[in-house]
This record gives sequence, structure tokens and C-alpha cells, in this order.
Amino acid sequence: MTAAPLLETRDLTIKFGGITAADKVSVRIDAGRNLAIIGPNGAGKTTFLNICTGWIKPSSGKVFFEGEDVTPLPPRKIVKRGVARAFQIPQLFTEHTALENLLISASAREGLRNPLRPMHRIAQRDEMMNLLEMVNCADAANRPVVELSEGQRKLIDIAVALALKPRLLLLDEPTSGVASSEKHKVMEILIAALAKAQVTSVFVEHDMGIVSRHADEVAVWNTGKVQLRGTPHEVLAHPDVIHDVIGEEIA
Amino acid sequence: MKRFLATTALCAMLPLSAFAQDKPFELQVGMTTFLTGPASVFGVPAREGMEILVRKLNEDGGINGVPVRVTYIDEGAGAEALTSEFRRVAAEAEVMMASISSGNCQTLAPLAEDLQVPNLMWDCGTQRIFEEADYDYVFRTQANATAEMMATVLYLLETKPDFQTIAVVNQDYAWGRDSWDIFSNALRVLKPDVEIVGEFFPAFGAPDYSAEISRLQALSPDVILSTSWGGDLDTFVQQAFQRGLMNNTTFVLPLAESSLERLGSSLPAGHIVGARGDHYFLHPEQRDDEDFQAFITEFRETTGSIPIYSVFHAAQALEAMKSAYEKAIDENDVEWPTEEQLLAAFEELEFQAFGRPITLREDNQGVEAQLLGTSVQAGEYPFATLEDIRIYDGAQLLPPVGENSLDWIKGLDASYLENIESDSFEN
Amino acid sequence: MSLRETWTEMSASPGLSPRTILTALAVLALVAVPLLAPQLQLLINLALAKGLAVLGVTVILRAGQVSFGHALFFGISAYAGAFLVTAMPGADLVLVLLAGALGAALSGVLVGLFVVRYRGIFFGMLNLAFSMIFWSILEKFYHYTGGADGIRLTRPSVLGQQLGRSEFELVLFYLALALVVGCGWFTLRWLASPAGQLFQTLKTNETRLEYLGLSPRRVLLSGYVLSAVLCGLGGSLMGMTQGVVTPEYVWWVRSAEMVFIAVLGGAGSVRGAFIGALIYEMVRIYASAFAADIWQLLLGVFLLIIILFAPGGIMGIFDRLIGRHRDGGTRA
Amino acid sequence: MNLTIFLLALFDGISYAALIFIVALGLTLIFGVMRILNVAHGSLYAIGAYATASLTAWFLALGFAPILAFPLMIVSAVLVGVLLGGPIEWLLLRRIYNKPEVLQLLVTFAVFMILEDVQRLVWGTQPYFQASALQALGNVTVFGVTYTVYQLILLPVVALVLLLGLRIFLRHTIIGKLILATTEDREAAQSIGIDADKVFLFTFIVGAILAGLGGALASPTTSILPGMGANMIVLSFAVIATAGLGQIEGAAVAALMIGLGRSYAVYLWPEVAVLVPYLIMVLVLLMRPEGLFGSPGTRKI
Repeated sequence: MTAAPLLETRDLTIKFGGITAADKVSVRIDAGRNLAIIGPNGAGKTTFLNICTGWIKPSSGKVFFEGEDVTPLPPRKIVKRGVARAFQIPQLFTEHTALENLLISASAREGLRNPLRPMHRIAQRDEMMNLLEMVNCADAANRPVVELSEGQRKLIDIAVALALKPRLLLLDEPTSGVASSEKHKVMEILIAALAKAQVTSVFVEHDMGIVSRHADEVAVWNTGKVQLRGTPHEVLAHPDVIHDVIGEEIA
Repeated sequence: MKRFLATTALCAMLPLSAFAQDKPFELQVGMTTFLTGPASVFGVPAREGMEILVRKLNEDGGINGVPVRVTYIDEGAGAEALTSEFRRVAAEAEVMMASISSGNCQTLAPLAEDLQVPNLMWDCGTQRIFEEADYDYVFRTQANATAEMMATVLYLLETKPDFQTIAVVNQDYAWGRDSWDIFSNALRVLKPDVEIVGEFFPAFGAPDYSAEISRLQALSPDVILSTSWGGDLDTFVQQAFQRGLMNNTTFVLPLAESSLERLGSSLPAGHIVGARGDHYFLHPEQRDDEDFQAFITEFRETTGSIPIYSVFHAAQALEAMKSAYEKAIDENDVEWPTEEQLLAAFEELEFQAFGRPITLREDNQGVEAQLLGTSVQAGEYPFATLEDIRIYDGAQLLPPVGENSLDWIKGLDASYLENIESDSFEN
Repeated sequence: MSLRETWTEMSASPGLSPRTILTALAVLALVAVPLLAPQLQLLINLALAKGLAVLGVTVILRAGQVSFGHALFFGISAYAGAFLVTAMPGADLVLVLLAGALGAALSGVLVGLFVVRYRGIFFGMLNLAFSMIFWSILEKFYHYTGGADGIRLTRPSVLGQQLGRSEFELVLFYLALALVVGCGWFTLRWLASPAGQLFQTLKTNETRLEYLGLSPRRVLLSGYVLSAVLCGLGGSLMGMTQGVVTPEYVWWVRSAEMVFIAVLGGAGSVRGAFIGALIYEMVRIYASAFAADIWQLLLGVFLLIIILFAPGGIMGIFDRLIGRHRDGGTRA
Repeated sequence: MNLTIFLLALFDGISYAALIFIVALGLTLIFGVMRILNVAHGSLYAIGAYATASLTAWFLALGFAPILAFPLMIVSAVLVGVLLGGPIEWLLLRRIYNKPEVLQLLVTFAVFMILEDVQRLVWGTQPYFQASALQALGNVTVFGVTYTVYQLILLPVVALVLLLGLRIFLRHTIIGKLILATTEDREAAQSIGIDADKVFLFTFIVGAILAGLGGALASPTTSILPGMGANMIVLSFAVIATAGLGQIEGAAVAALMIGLGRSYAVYLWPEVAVLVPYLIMVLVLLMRPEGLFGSPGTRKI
């Protein structure tokens, strides 16, 4: 007897102009198994995340979250069900500080309405400071996010998503923009935190080192299709992958 | 506030002040007029006229030796600025004159009453103010919409008795609507067989009447009434003239006296022109008068235009004020009247500006004769002048004191026409 | 920027920042106006009424949106009051105010449901279109609305008492002041609260807002209704002060004027809305009194100077004077 | 409603639409290229009308033929564009391209306020009427109703010529292509050596000339008086928002809808004629949020 998968897609198809960004994509993501998505640029990785979160509607196919069809729902309703997302280009509130971004996220999660209580005094403030510490950005808490480095913004973007306490977190190139010396450290913290909070993650990644070390499973995208899926060990050793994906990354 | 303090002080010294009031250094008057906006076609000439007349008055020694100084308030600057300014000026001024717009009169008349400052409604036409409330401080120094429209109906019935159909094109605001209410009700009573074939109320300031004119050409009524004024009237008449609408239809234009010069040759002969009162730069009874001629000449030299009705209305307000002061000084045998004495003098006041004498009724409404004529391109001026001028006595055009205009009109019948008095002049 | 400003304002209390002290002094000075400078009472009353409406526009500005039609709510509320007083002569002042606020809130919801789908120029234009539709209706349906001359809003009674003009104006003045202080305080708190902060994220990132599980439209609607009610309160006060309401209350130039004042005071600043309204009203009235032919020109030049040389508005100048850099607010 | 009336209303609607289209064309061109909604456009329209009336009256007084009114319209429009449009862009707008939208709008609003008073200082408050151009072309009679050739034929022809001319200019001339390139991506255009400042200045002047031309063409048919610009600007806003901002052909369709809507309203339900432009705008935007011809921009994430 198998439990319903956390997220499942069936035959997702969409075209942009002449380019097929998703071609009958059927993917199953089980709770507790972190999935890395790799593939060359333009393979449809981000499009996949966009469809899963309702940002783009597929021309055919369906998305199920915890067994329920969420295809027609807008992103906010899918988020409410427990899917959070971090972006390739950080999507932050640029006039706010790092901490405020997290406080806003917590406010949204809790549905805080009291017009007379300042956001800075909400009960979730400590929790959010901890989150910031976890992503190594505590010292930037009171700085406007526009003043921060790209790497820090990426991490805060992830923290904002984590603040929602999702069950599934979709990460689009979480370590791009983070200094290469820090990448592994950040990823380790992140994966540990996700495990502790029992959040399953799906991450698009270009760094094969990170993929091999942190993913439970790897799926390879190519021209809108899932070309291969397996453990990092199996997939990364596959000659097609070495040729099409890793080769490109090195170039 | 100063006024408030002044009245308090006045009350405290009542036994004394009832006898004497010091002659002020000058008589301050506040006058609202349109310096901006579309109605500045009336407001600006009125200010020019007022300045000429006040200068002359002061050269002749003012009122009992006291010179008059007028502060002008722009009616076009919006309601807040207008009321604030009115109050600021009213705190200093002994007499206020407000205003051109009927809407502004409705705002400022109760305000003047509250502030207890004598206010002369010098140009606005709405008959509602005195019919809806009693005022102690507010007087109207000219006729009102009822008299103006009644005279227009009478002139139309007398000069074009056989018309069968009529359409109206009025500006879409209180004046356009109210004047049509009065006119159409009077017509229904006095000539019940007339058919109203079209009613158009294009927006105030509409730049184009093409669609209305096309439709009017298709309807081809015998008579078209338009109480529009200023740029709207000019545009409508010009467009109608261009497209030949004026060839077969008689236009009745109760305010066209103020557009004669601008319309030039676009107002052909044979259309009915009104003057909102008993005044006209070639007034048949006044044009040989020396003062009248002197004023017309000076006004034309100063401004380059002929004086229009708003100028004459300003003159009437000034003359009414002067007469009231002189009457109060005379009757009480004082150097300068108190406010009470002045208010008493306004009751039943008779004065004369550039038309026939005007009296103020019991309800503070002015009784002024009405002059209408028919346009003619006589060649003496580069614009239409009037012929077949008729002047109607004012009293017969107004409902009795205390009666509502529309009720009065609805109660009239054809016998009303038999008792109408008017004087005719060829031109 | 504006957020940190709000936050420092909040966090600085109950400590006495120069801003808090000055605000308190300003309110005290206003309380004393009817006693010390009665000739200014009416002018300030009008400015406060207008300031409330500007505060409404300011709220919307915080979400990065500009409405060129907020005079709609100003007018709806004033007309609601006028209709009420016409139907029920001697109705109470509180009732007039409530009717106005209710009218503004209802129309705010109705118009809001539609316009919150749009952003930027379209948002501004649609608001403009709605206000112009209402304006045309007011002008057109003369027999109900009095057309361009409007309708009189005769003096309502105050808690059952019929007052004379000067007493009524005194009541109105302090009512306006109380509403300004109350609404100003509430708006500041709301802006600093989670709901207000979420509202202000519309300015910077709606995508993220959607991915926080919230509907940007609904978030915008909440602030839109608040802004409509604020404009409505301003309109009710203005109508009662003037004693007459006309379609000019809704004319597009008045909406633009509100945006003008908001920017003049310091775009997005709550105090700036009122300071801007006071200064604007002074300039406008004195310009129209002493330069009747060119008052509009003077205001235009004034606006250009502010935008080109002091884009932070009067509050920006003020901050510079007391040596506080907005960006350094939280770091300090 | 019979066929005759249908046609009569059609003629009126087209001639009205032609005029508002010409004014809206300048507004939408400026917005399309510069992303600035120019509130002062209405003032430029009014000044174009004033200038034409004054120049025509002056030349007629010197004894020239009334037909001269036509070239004088073009002269006035160009004067408005160069003497007013140029400095507005060069001295004011150029400083605020990087500022928020609201400040850009307010700058043009300030210019509007200033120009409204300047008009009054220069031309006074009395309405002007100068119909020589209209009279020079005479009348035609259709179904017993007399129209002026000027309104029935000339205005629609001019509008059509401008529409086609601008289209050809933008798509088939070098300057036009430079303008389009700058519209699409300002930075990319600059990187290939296009002087965006010059493109903007040029566009604004062309837009201002169109506003002035609208006023010039309107001048023989209407009273020229203070406040005419404030009315026109709201109307042309409605046209370009209905069309989709920056949509030139769309503006023609929207102007037609509004012009015809208004003239049919005069026949069917005159009371709502003034409401028509705004109702059309709201209804269109309700169904198509970006306007008839606007395309929704998707945000990249």
C-alpha cells in the first residue's frame, strides 16, 4: 500500500510559440525525498515549477497535490495548501528590510488582521529571527534588502518561503549568486532545516556537486521532457547526461 | 470676527450708536464676479464697468463725501476659495455684492444672512432664493428668471403668433433647466396648441452641436429657444448659421444681447434677442441721455467692446447701494447710516441706472422692466443690432410676493395677455 | 522607505522624537486657532477636511498606485449627507457623517471590486472614468441632483440641538480636528500593522504576495475601501462646512489636486497629507485673493518646484531640517 | 430609427470622431514612446486653437484670402509643437524620466495649470470665433440636412491621412524605426547608438504638434475659450485608454466608437450623451483590461 504522492503531475503539456516547454511531463514527488531537477537552459525546468504552482496553466495535463487536483487553482490557493516557492530571481519586498520580509511572510501565514498591533511586535518575531540566523543573514536583519548581495537576497527569498511552513518547497537554483565557497555550507544548513521541519524540496540546480550531495533523486529535463530519473549516482553517471547537461555546465 | 466684535461693541453702545455712526474713511464693498472660467465673459466686463463707474462716483465726491472702494472676488476659483474669500472680505466691507452664478447666490445669500452683512445679488437670475426663504440682508437689484422668461414668451407670442412647433437647446445646468421650466409652462398656458418637438440639454461648455443641429434640421421646428450664453451660445449660433438652420427657423435667444458683438455677421436678421433686463447699449429711451452716452463711450474706449447686460447689472447694484445710503442719510439726517438704517433704506428703494427706474419689492426682489428686440444687420455696426424693440413693465412679469413662480404661471390663462403693457420702438 | 519611516515613528514612541513633539505641538496650535486666530478658522477647517481626503489618496500611494478619481468618494459622501438632510431636515451631524462614510464605503467596495484588477496608469484612468461618470450623472440628472448648481446641505443639528452658524462652525472645526487626529493615528497604526504592511507590498512585489498565499486584489481592496472612507469623511466635512455640494466636488481637477497635495506634503506621509493640505489651501486662497488672475499659474509653479527640487515634499524638507535621513532611520 | 436618421447620426459621429482622434493621436504617441501621460496635452490643444484664430484674424485683416486659414493651421500647430512642446520636454520632462509615474503625471498637471492661466493672460476671457476656414469650403446637403464640407469631408480626410501617414512614418522611415526601437527597449537602443534624448524630444514635439493641429482644426467650428482644454483632455484620455495605451490604430477605432456612440445617443437618448465616452471606456476595460488593442505584459519570474 502506497500513500498518495505529495505532488504528482500527469501529462503536462504547454507550448510557447514554437517551443514546447513541457511535453507530457508526468512526475511523482514523494514526501521526504528531495528531488533535484537538472538540464540545459531552456529545457523547461522553471516552466515546470510555474505550472506546479499555478502561475502558468498547462494546455493539457493535471497537477495533484496530496491527491487533489490543483491545476485550475491560482498560486495563492496552492500556497495555502502547503506549497512554497523560492525564485531564481529573488522576489522580495524591496522597500523592506530582511527581517520585515520575513515578518510579512509570517503575517500572511497567520492571517494577522489587528490594525493596531505593529508588525514588528508580532509574536512570530523571534521565530523569524531564528530563520534569518539559519540562513546566515541575521546580521542583515535590519538592512533594506536592496542593499544586500545577490547571494543574501537568494537566501532571504528562501527564508521567506520557509516562513510559510510549507510541506513542499520548490527552489529555483537556490545557490546561484551565492559565493561558491559558501554554497555547500548553505545547502547543508538548508537541507538540514528542511529535514527538521519535515519539508520536502524540489530544487532546480546547475551545480552537480550540490546535486550529488543533497538530492535523494535527480530528474533530467531536456526539451520539455523528463529524460531520465534516478538516484544521483545513477543519473550523473549516465553518458547522455554527461554529454548534454554536465558538458554544458562545464562549458 | 472683526465684524462680530464690532456688532458686540455696537450692542453694548446701542443707545449711543442709534443716533450716530462715524463717517468711515472709505466705503468698502466686496463684489464677487467671474474673473476666470467660462462665465468670465460676463464677469470681466462687469468689473471693468464697475471700475469706470466707481472712479466717476469718487471723482464726484463719493457717497456723502465717502469714497467707495471695491474688492473683487473671483467666482471661478472654486467654492472653497469663494466662500473663504467672501468671509474675509465681508469682515471688512459694509456691503457685499454676490454674485453672477445662481449656484453661488444660493451659497452666499444664506452666508451673508448669517454674517449679517447687506448683500446685493447683482446678476444671478434664479427666482428660487426669495421664493424659498425670507431674507433681511439680501436684496436683488435686478429682475429674475421668471420676469426674463415671461417677457420672452410675451415677445414671441406678439411678434410670431402663428408658430406651431418649438424645440429647445439649453445648457445643462440650473439656469438652462429652470429657464426652460418657466418658459415651457408659460407657453403651455398662454398658447396651448404649440407642440414641443425636441428638448436638448447638451453639456455645459460643449464644443460641438453638430449632432443636435442635424437632428433639428430633420425636425425643422418653427422656433428654437436657447437660453445659453457665452461661448456655448456663440458656438451653437455659429454652427446653426453655418449649416443654414437659421434660414427657416426663428431663434429665440434671451441672452444674445451679450453675444451680439462676438457673433458679428453670424447672427442674421429676424431672430429674437433678449437682454436679461431693461438695458442695451442703444437703449431707445436712454441713448440720447448725456450720462448714458458718456458711459457707453468711455466703456468702449477702455475695453474695446460694447457694454453688455452684466455691466448694466453692476451699474444697477452700485446705483442701488448709492441710493440706499443717500436715502438713509437723508431720512435719518445723519452723516453716515448705521447698518439698521441702511437696511431700512433698502426696503422699497427706488433707483435708476441705465434703464427705467427699478424698485425693490417687499420680498427684496427687484422689479425691473424687460427689453427684447429682433436682430437686424443694419450696417451701422459690424454686428447685429435690435429692431422692433419692446419694453415690458416689470411688475406684471413677476408673481405676487410670496407666491411660487411655477404655481403662479400654471394658474394664468389667456386673459393675462390682454392686460400686458409694453412700449414699442422701431429700433 | 515609507515603511521604515512609519516604523521609526512607532518604535520611537513612547520616547519623544522631535517628530512626535512637533506633531503634538501642531495639534495644540490647531486647538487654539478659534481662540487666537479666528480669521483662520474656516480656512483651516477646509484644509483639514481636504487633508482627510488627501490621506485617502496617500494610503493608495503607499501601494504604489495613483488614483485620479478619488474625488468620487469625496463627492458621494457629501451628496449622501445632502440627500439625507434634504429628506430629513434637521438630521443630526453624526448621522450625516455616518451616512457619508457608509456611502463612501459602499461605493468604495463596488468601484474597488472593479479597479483593483488594474495597476499603474490603467488604475488611475479607471478611477478617473468612474468619477467622471458620477460627475456626468450629477450634472445630467438635474431634477434629483440640482445639476451643476448642486444641492444645499443645510446645517444639521448637533446632538439634537439646532445651532447658529458660529457655534456650528466651532463644533465642525473641533470635529474636523478630532477626525484628523483620530484617522491620522489610526492610519499610522494600520500602515505599521501586518495588514498595512501587506498592503504596501503591492508597491514592490505582487508576485511574492501571491506566493505568500494572498490575493493582491483583495489586499488592495482593503486599503482601497479605507481610502474611500477617509475621502468620504473629508467630503462630508467639506459639505457641511460649505453648506452646499456641487458636482465640482467630483470633477477630475479636484482628484488631481488631492494627488498634488499628497505629493506636496510628501508622497506617502500621513502627516504630510495634512501639512500639505494646510499649505496648499493657504497658497491657493492667498494667491486667489492677491493674484486673482494667475492663482492657478502660481500653484503650478509651486508644484513644479516641489517636484523638481524637493521630491520628498514638505515632510522631506522637514526631515532634512531636523537632520534625519529617512534611509538611516532603522540603522540609527 | 430609419435609415436616414441612421446615416445622419453616422456623419455627425464620424466628423466628431475625426477631431478627437487627432488630439488623442498625439497623446497616445507620446505615451507609447515615452510612457508619459501628458495632462498638458489639452492646453496645447487649446493654444493651437487660439493661435490659429489669432493668426487667421490677423492675416484676414491684412487683406489676405480666407483660404489662407488652412496653411495657418499648420503654422500654428508647428509653433505650438516647437515653442511649447520642445521646452516642456527639454526643460521639465527630461529631468523626471527616472522618477515615479505619479511625479511625471503631476509635472504635466503643473504645466497644465500654468498654461491654463497663460492662455487667459494672452488671449483674455472672451470667446474667440474664427470660422473663415469653415466658410471657405461651403456646405453640402444630404437628405435635406445641410452639413459643412469642412466637418463632413475635410476632418475625416485629415484624420485618415494622419493615421496612415504616422503608420508609414513609423514603419518605413529611418527616424520612425529609431522611435520604435527606442519604444521597445530604451537601453538596447542606446547601446546601438540611438540618442534616446533626441528621439524623446522629437516624439514629444510631434505629439504636441498633433495636439496643436487638433485645436487648429477645431477652431473654425467652435468657440475658443478658457477651459476648453480641460474638457478635451479627459475625452482623449478616454479614447486612448479604451484603445489601449500607445495604440495608434486602436485610437482611431476607439474615437469612432465614442464619436458614433455620442451622436446616436443624441437621437436615441440625449440625456446620456455626455456619459457615453466614459461608459464605453469602462465597458471595454471591463472586458479587456488592457484596452481594445493593448496586449497584457507578463511579468518574468
